[in-house]
Amino acid sequence: MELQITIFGQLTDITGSSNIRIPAVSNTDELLAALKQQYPALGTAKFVVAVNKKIIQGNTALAANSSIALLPPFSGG
Amino acid sequence: MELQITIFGQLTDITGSSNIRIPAVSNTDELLAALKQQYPALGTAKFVVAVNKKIIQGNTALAANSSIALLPPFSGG
Amino acid sequence: MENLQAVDMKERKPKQIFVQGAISPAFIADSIQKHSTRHDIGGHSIFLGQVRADTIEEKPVAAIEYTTYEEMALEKMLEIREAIFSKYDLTCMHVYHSLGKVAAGEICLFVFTSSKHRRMAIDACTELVEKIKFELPVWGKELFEDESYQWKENK
Amino acid sequence: MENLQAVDMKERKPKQIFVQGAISPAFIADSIQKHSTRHDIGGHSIFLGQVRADTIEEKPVAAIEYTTYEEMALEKMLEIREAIFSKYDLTCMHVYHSLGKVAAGEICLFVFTSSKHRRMAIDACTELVEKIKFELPVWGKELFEDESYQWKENK
Repeated sequence: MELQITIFGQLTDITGSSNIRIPAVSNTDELLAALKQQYPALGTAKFVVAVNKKIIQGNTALAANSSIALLPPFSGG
Repeated sequence: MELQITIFGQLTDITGSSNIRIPAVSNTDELLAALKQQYPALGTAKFVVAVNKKIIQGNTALAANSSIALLPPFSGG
Repeated sequence: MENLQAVDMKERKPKQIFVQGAISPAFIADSIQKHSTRHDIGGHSIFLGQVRADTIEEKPVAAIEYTTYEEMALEKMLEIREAIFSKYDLTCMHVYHSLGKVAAGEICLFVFTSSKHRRMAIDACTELVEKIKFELPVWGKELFEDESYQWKENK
Repeated sequence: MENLQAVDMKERKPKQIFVQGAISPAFIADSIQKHSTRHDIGGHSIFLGQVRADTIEEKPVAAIEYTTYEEMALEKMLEIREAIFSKYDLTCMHVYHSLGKVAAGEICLFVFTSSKHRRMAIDACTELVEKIKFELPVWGKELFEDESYQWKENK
């Protein structure tokens, strides 16, 4: 089982891709730990995590079909 | 000698014309008294007096060549 | 544009703001287009006044007929322009006001400010609109379809 | 327009706001023109974001390339739309944001509010612009002429 994560904006400079996969984890704290191990530069990058199109507050459970996205600070307009 | 006075907006409903003449007076207090005698409805109308394109504050001297105008409340835009 | 305006301000030469009849959307588009050469602009703020068909004693307003004391209005507008330019860091400022008849649904006022940053453009535009409404000697006569009328009042 | 929007709100159906490339002045003129049939509108407020050629380390920005998380952005925009409609007495509200490349001097954001009275239109437009800048998942990449780039930051 893997989770698919969509990466936006300047974070793609770190991941090298706008879609990455990592071995399944059960919540966002585990997800962040795994991502920071794989991409150490994420440790200092500013971003929030969206699960099913909502920005999460605190640790959040993940399912196999959750839409997961990493969003750096917005800069539209 | 006469003074020429330009009338704007709803005040023309009172004077019937946008240009009126009255016998020369030496200041705006005398002017207002003369106008209110000739057009009693001006006594209750809201307006300010402009002399040489500036709204006057208090009694102001008039010369034969002063530009005099009666301005009701503005309603542009 | 900045240079022209700087010259205007130095010479204190009033600039024409009145146009006969309604202001067309095409004129507004042209005005926006002209600013594409100014690469220091980050935001434009535009206010458009549109003639509203208010119903007064069951009769809808068909048009507003605008008149002005033009010489005084243009001098006042120059004063307002100078005050706004000294208060806000603007790249450009444009004001157009209709004279004569403008039908319900048509545009009678076009206020346009541009700046490097959005807040300056927005705040300057907002203040300009208030000043134009309350300080410019312009009068609107609301015309009904039966040719009766009522003088407009600003709030 | 009001009816369509009322339906939209009831169904909570997100409305497309993204357009490919720059927003043309002609498109803005069309949008203004369409409101001439609405005789209850007294004022329109418009904000336009224009791509600025900031100079960073002596290189001017040639264009900004915008990307978005579209599904999330459209849901967020629906929330913002509902919040603004419930706070301000508006007749209409329109928002358009560019995606892809927009050259310096071109328009990338068009926010348009209309109301019976000017203050409602102006205040709603001002609040909308802030919400769009800080709450919509959209990213700008500032492209230099030598094909290097820098990610945009909003202030």
